[in-house]
Amino acid sequence: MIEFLTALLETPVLWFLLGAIVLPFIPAGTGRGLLTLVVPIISAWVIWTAPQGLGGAASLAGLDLTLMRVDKLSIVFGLIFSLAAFLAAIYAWHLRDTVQQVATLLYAGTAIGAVFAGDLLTLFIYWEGTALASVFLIWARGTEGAFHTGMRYLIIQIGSGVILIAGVALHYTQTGSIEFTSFTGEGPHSWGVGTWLILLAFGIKCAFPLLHNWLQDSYPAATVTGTVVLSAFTTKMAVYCLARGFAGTEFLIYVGAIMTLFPIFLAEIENDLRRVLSYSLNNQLGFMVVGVGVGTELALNGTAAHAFCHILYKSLLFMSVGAVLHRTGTSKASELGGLYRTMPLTMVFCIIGAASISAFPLFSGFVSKSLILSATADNQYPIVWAALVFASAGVLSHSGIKIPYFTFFAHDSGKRPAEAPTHMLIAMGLTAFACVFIGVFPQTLYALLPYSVDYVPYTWAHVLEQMQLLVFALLAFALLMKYGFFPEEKRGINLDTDWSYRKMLPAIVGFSCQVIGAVWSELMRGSHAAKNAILDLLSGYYGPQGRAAQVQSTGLMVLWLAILLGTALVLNLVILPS
Amino acid sequence: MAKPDTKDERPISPTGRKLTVLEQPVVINRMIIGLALFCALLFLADLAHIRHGKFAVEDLIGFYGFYGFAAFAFIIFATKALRAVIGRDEDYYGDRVVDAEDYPPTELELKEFSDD
Amino acid sequence: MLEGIVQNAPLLAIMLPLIAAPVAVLFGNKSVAFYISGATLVLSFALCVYMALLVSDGSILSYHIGGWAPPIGIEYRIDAANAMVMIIVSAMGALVLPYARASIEKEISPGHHTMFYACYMLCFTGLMGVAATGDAFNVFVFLEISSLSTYVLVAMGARQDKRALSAAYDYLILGTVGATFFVIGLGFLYIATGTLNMVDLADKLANSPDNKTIRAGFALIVIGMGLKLALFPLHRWLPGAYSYAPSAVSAFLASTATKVALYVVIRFTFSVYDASSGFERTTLEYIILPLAITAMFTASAVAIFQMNVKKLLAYSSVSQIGYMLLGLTYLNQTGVAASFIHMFNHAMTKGALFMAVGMVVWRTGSALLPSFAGIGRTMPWTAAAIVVAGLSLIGVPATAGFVSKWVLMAGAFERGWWPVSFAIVGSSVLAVIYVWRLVEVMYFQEPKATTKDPVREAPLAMLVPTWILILAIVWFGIAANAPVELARIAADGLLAGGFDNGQTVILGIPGR
Amino acid sequence: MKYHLILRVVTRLLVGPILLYGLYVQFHGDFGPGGGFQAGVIFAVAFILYGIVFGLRDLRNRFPDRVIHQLFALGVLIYAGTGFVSVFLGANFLDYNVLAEKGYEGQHLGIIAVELGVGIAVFAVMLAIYYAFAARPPRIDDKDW
Repeated sequence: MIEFLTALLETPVLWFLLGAIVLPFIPAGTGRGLLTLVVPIISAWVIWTAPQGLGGAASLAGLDLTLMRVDKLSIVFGLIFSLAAFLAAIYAWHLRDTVQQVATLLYAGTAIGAVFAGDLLTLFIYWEGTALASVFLIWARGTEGAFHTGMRYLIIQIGSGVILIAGVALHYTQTGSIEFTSFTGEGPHSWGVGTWLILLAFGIKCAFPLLHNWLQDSYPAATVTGTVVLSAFTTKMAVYCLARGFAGTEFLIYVGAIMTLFPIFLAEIENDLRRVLSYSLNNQLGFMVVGVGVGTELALNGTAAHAFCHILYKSLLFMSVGAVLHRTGTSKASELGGLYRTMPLTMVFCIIGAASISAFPLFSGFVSKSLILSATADNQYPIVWAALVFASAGVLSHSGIKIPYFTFFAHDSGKRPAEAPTHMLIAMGLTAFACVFIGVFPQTLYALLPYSVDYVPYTWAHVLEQMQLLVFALLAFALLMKYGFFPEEKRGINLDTDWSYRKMLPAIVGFSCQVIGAVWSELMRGSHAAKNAILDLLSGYYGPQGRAAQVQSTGLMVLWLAILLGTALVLNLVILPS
Repeated sequence: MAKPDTKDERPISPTGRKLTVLEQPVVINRMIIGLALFCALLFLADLAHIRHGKFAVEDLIGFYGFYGFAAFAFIIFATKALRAVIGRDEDYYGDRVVDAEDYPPTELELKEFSDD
Repeated sequence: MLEGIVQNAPLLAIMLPLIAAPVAVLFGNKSVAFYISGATLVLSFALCVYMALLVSDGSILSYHIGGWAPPIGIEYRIDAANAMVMIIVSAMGALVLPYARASIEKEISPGHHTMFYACYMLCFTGLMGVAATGDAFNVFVFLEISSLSTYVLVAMGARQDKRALSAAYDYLILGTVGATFFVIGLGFLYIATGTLNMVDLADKLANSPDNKTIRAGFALIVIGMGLKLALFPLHRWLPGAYSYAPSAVSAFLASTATKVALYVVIRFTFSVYDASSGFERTTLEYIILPLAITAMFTASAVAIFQMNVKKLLAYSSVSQIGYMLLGLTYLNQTGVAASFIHMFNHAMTKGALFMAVGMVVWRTGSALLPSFAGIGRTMPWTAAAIVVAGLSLIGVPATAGFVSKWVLMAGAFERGWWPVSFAIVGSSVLAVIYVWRLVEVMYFQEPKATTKDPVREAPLAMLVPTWILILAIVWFGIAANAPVELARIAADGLLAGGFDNGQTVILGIPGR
Repeated sequence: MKYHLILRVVTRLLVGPILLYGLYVQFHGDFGPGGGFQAGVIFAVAFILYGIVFGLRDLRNRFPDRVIHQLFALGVLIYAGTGFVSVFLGANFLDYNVLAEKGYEGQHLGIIAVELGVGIAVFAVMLAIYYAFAARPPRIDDKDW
């Protein structure tokens, strides 16, 4: 334990844990707000000053753990996570809910811990930690729907952890090591089952196609501040793990390409703007996964840079939509519109976020996405490259235009909400400043990246290409809008893979139960429903009155004793040869 | 595009008031024309600049512009079809789901804009 | 003085409570009895820790009773395996005692309090003696000391529930039958070898030709002790005894008694007999292994349906004993170590659970599930303790239960028994269900409206020992090195066969 | 108890010799047949006989339960305490050789002390068992169930 504490002392996680322990004892208000601000700052400082290499050695059940593996890849993720926690803390200054505040600290802390985990067991512990801590941000909404959503989220997140630990166990029995290094090896054909399970676990948290839907299901269900926090950590932690473990795995390029494409269409017709942003988040993850799949130094730099920028501008977008929700009580496009009249500052910040995610030159998305696109083009993946360019236009359509347009312009909803609270404006302002700053001075970001960068984003050709792509797309939007082809916003939801377990599975189970029930009741000639019959059967044997649970049967026990002894004797004396 | 609600007498912010010009049809049309002109400018800029992209198609003049335009249009038309297939009512999964219930107002600060 | 205590450590750890018991009765005052018991138990625990440190390098302590050298005289012989069991017993004994002081105020009639402490001391002596002795017959003697006092302790629950009497009687009959089997087995051994000292027995057995007396002796010892350790299906005395006994007694017994019996089986299987091959191995694989796995599932299934929470925990114990036996049957270092680690971790977990549940019973007056409704709000610390210990029971990471299941799984992989690992996971899923039932009732149901005084948090005297255990669960879930190392040394010693693998350090004066 | 004169007189006469015989068996125990266990039983028999003839209440007045409890605690204490005396004298538990100057004398002394403890404990337990059985009400009231 002492060993563990001293190991924790080297990690930034300690401060989040301490903060989470101390926080409930501070009265809600300024003191608490300051605590939530100070902890990420300390964390960033610890990360900044940490010596590179392995540290925080501890051991568990005979396995050596490394709690603090510091290299440039983990530093960049650790820093942006700390920054995200800091900005979210400003944004959540008004919060008086102890549960959410503690959950936020623990969530950020475990996510940062995962980034510095040098071995798979530590990773697993933090992996489950993020799942457990983050679900409270969903439950904090306090409605029955949020509870169910939270349960679905928790089951999938914990499930990912279970798959991870199973994979780690298999990996350990095969290689005898739990060190968290690259699994790529000689490519997928050389992987054991364990490696595939680990990839599957990463894939779930990274919202791979068909495994993605927990994200769009849960993030819109969280609280105003909770969604901002959620958007930063879990998926980017998974991206980090992929970059660390599976860099250069070619098929991930195609997985990533599909990830950039399909959310575009779903986002376009989605009504809840926070869900639109969740799809957009999914699409942006696709770019990062492509970078991981390409796996060159440039591509990994691109992945890290894009994760960095993405956390900032996605937070900014979630913050602005959250501010609208905070003032109007809804985040549905069909209920909003015309808010620029009374929330102009929020609108400006939202547009900065939208411009960043759309990768307009001078905004942060431009300098990071270019790295990935160039890496893809360098390595001659024409189809993937075409898909990514297509997806770039798609990003403009749902995040770049849809979010600000339908919130702040479009038809006037008649809502006249007050401007967002000051602390939210400060948080959005800082984030927006960071987005622009990175866009104008990309070298500051590049200096943080894992590999040395000699990439210049602002070439004449590059700027021109990007401007053409975006401005022509804007023109298309303007024309389609003018001539009424643009799909109008209407209330409703869209089916996604969650349909399979929210609708199909219950239907199948219900149907099977009906069938079995019909057969069973026919067999029993009774009126019991099938479920009751099975339960009765089980509890008849195992229940308090059942045969397996009877207590008062001394004679029977002695009989058992005799039977067992007899068996043992027969086995030993008769069956086995002496 | 919705028309501005001229009868609405409720206060709005000064910045917002300036921006209301954007809702006049004339201004909108001018903006679209401006956008088109900008597109043309970018297209011409492509002419002035001989490029060597990684792929052959990149060197086509205005490739990115047309690709962007086509992609956007395709997305819009495809999604209209897609919505017809997968669109559902908000209470499709029952009335105890996040989509169908209101956000509980306890934690929110719902507030109307006022001048002071 | 200190030198004298240290030199007589094995003896003092066991015999001080034996002296303390009559002294307490002589004074006849329950406060005096409590303080005497407390002092001896804490000293005993300290000595056990000291001995564990001594044997952690693989050496063996030997103490010759009455100045007679073994094999003629009785000796106390302590290696890492005993030391671990003794730490479990003494730690739980010392922790449960302050809890018991508050708990018996309500559960046992005031006239019997002094007797309670005396019986508790005797039971403690018996369990410690079984663990420490290197003499086969001495095992039986101490076993009877602990059993007889246990019957009395269980019967003391009669003030709360008259069924405690019949449960104690049941236990008396069955326990005696089991002990008789055991002593008949010892008789067979004595006939075959003419000695009762374990080291000597192992020597003589290794050098004597295989014969049926020896084999029958093994069957009798394993089955006889199987009853004491609640080997499925010989477990039926356990739910009654644990659920109707006073809470403190349940907590102490559940965390120690079955573990000590299991230790005896392990000691006889590995140190006296040689389990690496032959009929011993077959018995383990064909009788113990299937029963262990059946226990893991059947007992858990019964636990799921129980309405009485103490019974639920008791059945869960039966299934957890399945895990410990499972590790034993792997016959490899990791497996045997897993058995010991699980003994250690389960003692903490089940002890904490019984103590926490006891607090609820103390406040609400009933162990039935409905009386747990809403205690998440009314007794938050108690409910939180149940949740943490429940997580450990399931085997969630960062709790002690995870460590033992991890090692158990690793052992199964090492042995090449893949399906067994699925059984471990499957049974854990059942544990999730019955733990969840508790959590659901505690946190998602409204507290019952009572006409009497409202349900409040339990007193500190009960809460503090429980939370010490809870913290220990988390501590040993994260920093599992010490128990894991000790268990591995114990397993190494056991698997090497015999009871003299390692340097023997004689404490006290060597016998003549 | 007014009429069974012979019974009463004979009992009074017998109690003394039985006690004496008990003591004989007790102290004979260290070098011949006998010992604390038998002596304890014989000693208890004297009291049980008294109890049978003169009534449980009479006996219980003279030997209250509390005393019985303390007696058997004392017995155990003497037994285990003897072992501890040798520990205090620097030898192992129950090593009687150190109790006296010559080893064999110590052995005698130790055995006598231990047997005394056993005798007292057995005596007390026998009486307690007798009390428990004899004091049992012939019929249990419904409310006692």
